[in-house]
Amino acid sequence: MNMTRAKRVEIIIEAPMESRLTGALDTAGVTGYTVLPVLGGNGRNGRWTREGQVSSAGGMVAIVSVVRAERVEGLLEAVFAVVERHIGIVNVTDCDVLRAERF
Amino acid sequence: MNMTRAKRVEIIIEAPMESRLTGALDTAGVTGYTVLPVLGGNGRNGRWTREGQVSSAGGMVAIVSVVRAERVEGLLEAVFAVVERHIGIVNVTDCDVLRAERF
Amino acid sequence: MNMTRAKRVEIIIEAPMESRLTGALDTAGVTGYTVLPVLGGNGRNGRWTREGQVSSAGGMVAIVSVVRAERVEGLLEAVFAVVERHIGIVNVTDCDVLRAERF
Amino acid sequence: MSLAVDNLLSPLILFFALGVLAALAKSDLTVPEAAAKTLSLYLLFAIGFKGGVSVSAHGIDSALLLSLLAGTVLSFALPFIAFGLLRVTTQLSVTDAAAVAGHYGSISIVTFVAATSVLESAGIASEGYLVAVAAIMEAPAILSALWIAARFSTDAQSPVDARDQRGLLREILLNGSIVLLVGAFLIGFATGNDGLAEIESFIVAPFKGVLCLFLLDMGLVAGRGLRSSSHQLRFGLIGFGMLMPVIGATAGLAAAQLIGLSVGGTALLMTLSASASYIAVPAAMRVALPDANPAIYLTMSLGITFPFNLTVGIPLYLSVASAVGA
Amino acid sequence: MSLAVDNLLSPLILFFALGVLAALAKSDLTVPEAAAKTLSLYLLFAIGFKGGVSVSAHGIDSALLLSLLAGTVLSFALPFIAFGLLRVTTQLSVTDAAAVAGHYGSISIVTFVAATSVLESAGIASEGYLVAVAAIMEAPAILSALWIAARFSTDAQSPVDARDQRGLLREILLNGSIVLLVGAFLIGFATGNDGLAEIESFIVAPFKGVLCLFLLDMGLVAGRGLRSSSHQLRFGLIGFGMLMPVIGATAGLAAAQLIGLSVGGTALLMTLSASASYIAVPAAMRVALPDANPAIYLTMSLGITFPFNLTVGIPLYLSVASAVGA
Amino acid sequence: MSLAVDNLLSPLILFFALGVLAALAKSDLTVPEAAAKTLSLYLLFAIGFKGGVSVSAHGIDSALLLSLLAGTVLSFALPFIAFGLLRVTTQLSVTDAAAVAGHYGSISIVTFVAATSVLESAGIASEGYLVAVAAIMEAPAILSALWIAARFSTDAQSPVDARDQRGLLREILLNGSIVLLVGAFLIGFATGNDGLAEIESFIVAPFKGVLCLFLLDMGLVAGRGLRSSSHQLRFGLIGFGMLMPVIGATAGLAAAQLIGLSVGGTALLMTLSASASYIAVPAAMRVALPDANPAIYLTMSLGITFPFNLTVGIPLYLSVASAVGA
Ligand SMILES: Nc1ncnc2c1ncn2[C@@H]1O[C@H](COP(=O)(O)O)[C@@H](O)[C@H]1O
Ligand SMILES: Nc1ncnc2c1ncn2[C@@H]1O[C@H](COP(=O)(O)O)[C@@H](O)[C@H]1O
Ligand SMILES: Nc1ncnc2c1ncn2[C@@H]1O[C@H](COP(=O)(O)O)[C@@H](O)[C@H]1O
Ligand code: NA
Ligand code: NA
Ligand code: NA
Repeated sequence: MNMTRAKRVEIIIEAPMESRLTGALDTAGVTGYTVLPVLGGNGRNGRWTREGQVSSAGGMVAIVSVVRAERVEGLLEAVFAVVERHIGIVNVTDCDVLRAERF
Repeated sequence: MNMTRAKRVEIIIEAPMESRLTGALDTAGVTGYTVLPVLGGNGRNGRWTREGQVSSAGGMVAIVSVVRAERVEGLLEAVFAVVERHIGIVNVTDCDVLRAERF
Repeated sequence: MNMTRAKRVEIIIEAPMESRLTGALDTAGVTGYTVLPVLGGNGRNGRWTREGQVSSAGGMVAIVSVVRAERVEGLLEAVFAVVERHIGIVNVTDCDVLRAERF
Repeated sequence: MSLAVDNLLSPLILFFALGVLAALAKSDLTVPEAAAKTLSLYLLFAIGFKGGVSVSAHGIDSALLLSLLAGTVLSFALPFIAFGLLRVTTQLSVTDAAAVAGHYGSISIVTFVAATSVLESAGIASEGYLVAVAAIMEAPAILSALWIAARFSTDAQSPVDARDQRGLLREILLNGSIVLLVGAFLIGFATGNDGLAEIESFIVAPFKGVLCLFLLDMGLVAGRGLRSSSHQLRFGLIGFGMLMPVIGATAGLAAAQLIGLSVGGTALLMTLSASASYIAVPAAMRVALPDANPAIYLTMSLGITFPFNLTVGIPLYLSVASAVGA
Repeated sequence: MSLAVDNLLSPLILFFALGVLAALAKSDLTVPEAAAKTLSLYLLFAIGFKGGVSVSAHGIDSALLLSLLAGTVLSFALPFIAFGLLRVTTQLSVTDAAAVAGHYGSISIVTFVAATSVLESAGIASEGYLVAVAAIMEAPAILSALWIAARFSTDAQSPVDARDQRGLLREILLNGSIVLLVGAFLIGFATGNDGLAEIESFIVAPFKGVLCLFLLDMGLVAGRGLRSSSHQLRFGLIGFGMLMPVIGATAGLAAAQLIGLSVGGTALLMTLSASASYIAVPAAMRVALPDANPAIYLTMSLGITFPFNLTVGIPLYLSVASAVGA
Repeated sequence: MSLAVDNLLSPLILFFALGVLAALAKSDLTVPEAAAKTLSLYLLFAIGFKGGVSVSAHGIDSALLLSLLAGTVLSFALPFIAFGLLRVTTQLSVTDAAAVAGHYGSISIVTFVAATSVLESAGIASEGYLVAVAAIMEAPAILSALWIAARFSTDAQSPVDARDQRGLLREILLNGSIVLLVGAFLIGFATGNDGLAEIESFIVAPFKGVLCLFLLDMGLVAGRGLRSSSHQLRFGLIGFGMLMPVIGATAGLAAAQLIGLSVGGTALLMTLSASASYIAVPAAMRVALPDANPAIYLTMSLGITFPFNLTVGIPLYLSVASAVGA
């Protein structure tokens, strides 16, 4: 298979910030991203779970975006401006992608 | 811990194609995979969300499969035959796994 | 962006063991982790899905934890003690993280 | 006229409108996916069961088989009309037009449910087996769409991948909504009024309220679709989305007259023919015609034709059925 | 006999059968996980509350404590019988047999609920506190299963990891279904008929309809299990899955006679003893006996014994209870 | 007094208590997130609609506008009182205190719903438009909280990031609960008793039962919050969580007297003023005041003030309203 090097960026951020983060990604010209639900977790702010919750406060979502390496810096700057003062964690992994023409 | 090199393949594909993709993985002899729900996303076809949706059309799922490096080519060929004309994105990452005897 | 090398550990484990696994992570001093829902999968024990299930038996969850490299060994030992005799799969990936001061 | 106004002021329509407005205004009001699916299961369960009970009470009408046959023919035939019309009035590609056409041959069960609610409020009876006709009309249109795409597509690539087609027919016929609708219908038929007595307070009394909540959700989804895909909606498409239901209803009217359905039954068969699928057909199209643009067919079906039928269509079809039946 | 036929033609059974058939036919009909869990919460809430109200109305019967005791003993004892039988009739390993045996000592609340529905339709009264007996029978069997596995396993590794066992007892006793069932029972008892009057239209009238929907889901899950695990089901296992409930019911009958339960109460205690857990015990077994194969015990419990009880068992137990009671 | 005892023994309170106890005991009893959200949608739908119908039946009272105005003023003003009190009685930072204060100006719709249930059981009428007052009180407090944080924070960083504030106002005003509550109110108003007749068996009869289930969930969430954040709860905070509702209720009482509300209406306006938000405000605070600690405001609102109002507050406010009104 013909693969291309790229970066996989995974952002776990509090749910009330989701629309602001995706807005920032859109503005930064990120080609695509996917939002996954999160059930719960643990961090410096303690243990939490979505079970039975009605408010989006106290929930998180995971956002995965696969981008060309040269675009990762721009993406991270956009992301950082949003997550800076908020609860969240960002990690970047090297990956290979199929169908690079899609990016 | 005794770790083994392997590949982590992550496929994000439209929900109506899920059974065909997993069928292709089974046929290709892939030892295991896990299907995760996806809430929404953005790509060339625009923004979408699962909220309130009844039809599986317009939804996506994420499929993660960890395989030995030598099996990744076969897996990708099987995957490609399914995703080729469909909405979806495939990325492959190097990883280390515990309990390699399980693969 | 100022990034730091770290490890991304992803554990897919049967749902009834979730609280024991997270308990072990807490005991091992892991700084944070996130639990994601899993819809279904396939492995040596056959195909399964969460659809319509009431019992947690037969379901899985995915747990992602990003840790500094020097802590990965301790984390894996804690994890291994729990998953050892249970259904589950563990993979570790190199990654870069934003805001390393948070770990 | 007063029927139309009454209809516009019914909670059903107003909750749908609330959903559309909330989505257009970018409110974060949402119904969880699991809830929407469950509401939909409830509606299928209830409408199927009640249809079966009604057939068991009134006996198997000689018109039942004819109606099933008519439904099948309509579902097969309407996509051809729709495709022709689309090629004339819009610039959709063959594949896109075939996919859209498939939706209009098939049916929207919630439009059907809304029409039965209107009939009930007006105290007009109808044939219970039209639920079975609804079920039988879901699938044939998909085959027509695929045939049209294969026949008219000039694309070198076959529109339907052999691997994907494998199992598609089974999937279509056994899709969840058909199975539940037909299953509940048969159970209602088998258990009759005794069965109904046991579960009546679950499926009859709260029915309309549940339908309101479901229509709120449909409004939200339709509004979101309209917001994100409005740039796809050329004038021709919008026109088609309101003209095609009327054409479908006319075909349904003709069939109903041939069979000799009651006024209520005529209105329902017109509604079925006029409605466009938004669950089963879109999923089938993603599998079978992946190159067709989902934003177009989903927005047409849910954003144009569904609200058109809900607000203007159903009272119109009922008036016409009454006029013709009188 | 006519009771059995009536039962087979009740919407409850038919919706379960619809689910099984849909799953076997690979239909994509599914109930969302969140909906299935919520339906289950509703049933526990309603059945617990109604049981409590009934006890508060009839007063605390002298037989209440005896019944709780009997339930505890049955739950502890039945796994030993089941284990012995399994070792004779099947080739399951000690661990697998112990795990399966644990399921048969515990109970299935939806089987109990279905039996109360049948009683109600037949106009037969029963002791309200049997809900509490159901709750108390959930857990002891798990301890028996663990003891059996530890005692008979020749495996060098202890079947139950010390780390895993820590907290297991607490988890078993405080598992969600027990807590809700007992909690609702106590609230029903405390608030009595006044409390019931406030929430009656939520928990009484729609109850059977909700149960139908839940049984549809159980049928889907059972059918999927049968489809994917049918190769595990040797003849001996299938036989066990239908023989063991009858043995359990006989033990329940004996206990009911000793205590002097009513005909309805006897039928319910027989049903409890005959039923096999499919929620709490499987989860506990995954933690405590991870080497036991879940496909076996889940399929036995949900795919064989549950439908057996639903279709043949409950009417049989009721007939026997009536015969003995008359 | 007997009112208070009656209240404590109502299924509503007892199911809430069951949830708290289950969570404190670390039971794995949980309500799926989708179910909790759907129950909440149902309550908003029902309470909004019934309020609208009641206004349409009784006509638009001259006091309606005054009440809306009073609600707005209360929501704007109460955070200032709360902030002052918090700075005196606790050691919260300016940001934390501002965030908590915002919750107490806004309202908890389920507290309001519980109060209407108590009124109904007691056969006391109230002004239907208080539902609209509830909706209008949701948002202004948020603005007060942001203004307080900006004004008093000595932090160099502005407490509200410009980028985050963009759109915040729109989000607050169009948040799902306000839109559904107001929308359902308007639809109830527009369709009146005819509309109610159509969906009555969905939104009236089962209402209290659904509320019990929702309160069970609220108890679970509150209990989990208390368990994990109990170390945050200094004595001063707990005191504030029970004093502030009484202060709010007093302000509500004064307003109600000025407007001339009925006894029931007075009790409801007191309850609204006494209650603290747990859905809309926390989410807004995460966006606008990210440095404020969510564990504090969520635990205060859901773990202290909500149960206080449910158990002690509502009967107290109703007694006072009756005494003053008599
Ligand atoms: N190192 C980590 N790895 C994975 N998820 C994390 C990590 N740290 C924090 N999180 C997630 O972010 C949430 C908030 O983190 P914190 O702000 O540290 O409480 C946690 O509850 C987790 O869901
Ligand atoms: N670069 C990407 N990274 C992550 N997810 C993506 C990416 N591109 C597309 N997707 C996902 O695939 C869906 C369809 O993509 P598209 O076909 O480009 O509209 C999007 O809505 C996302 O959920
Ligand atoms: N190689 C793999 N990659 C991803 N997920 C896996 C893999 N192997 C097993 N799993 C997951 O773990 C579950 C149990 O695996 P097994 O014990 O092999 O049946 C599967 O159903 C999958 O959800
Ligand atoms: Na049609
Ligand atoms: Na048993
Ligand atoms: Na307030």
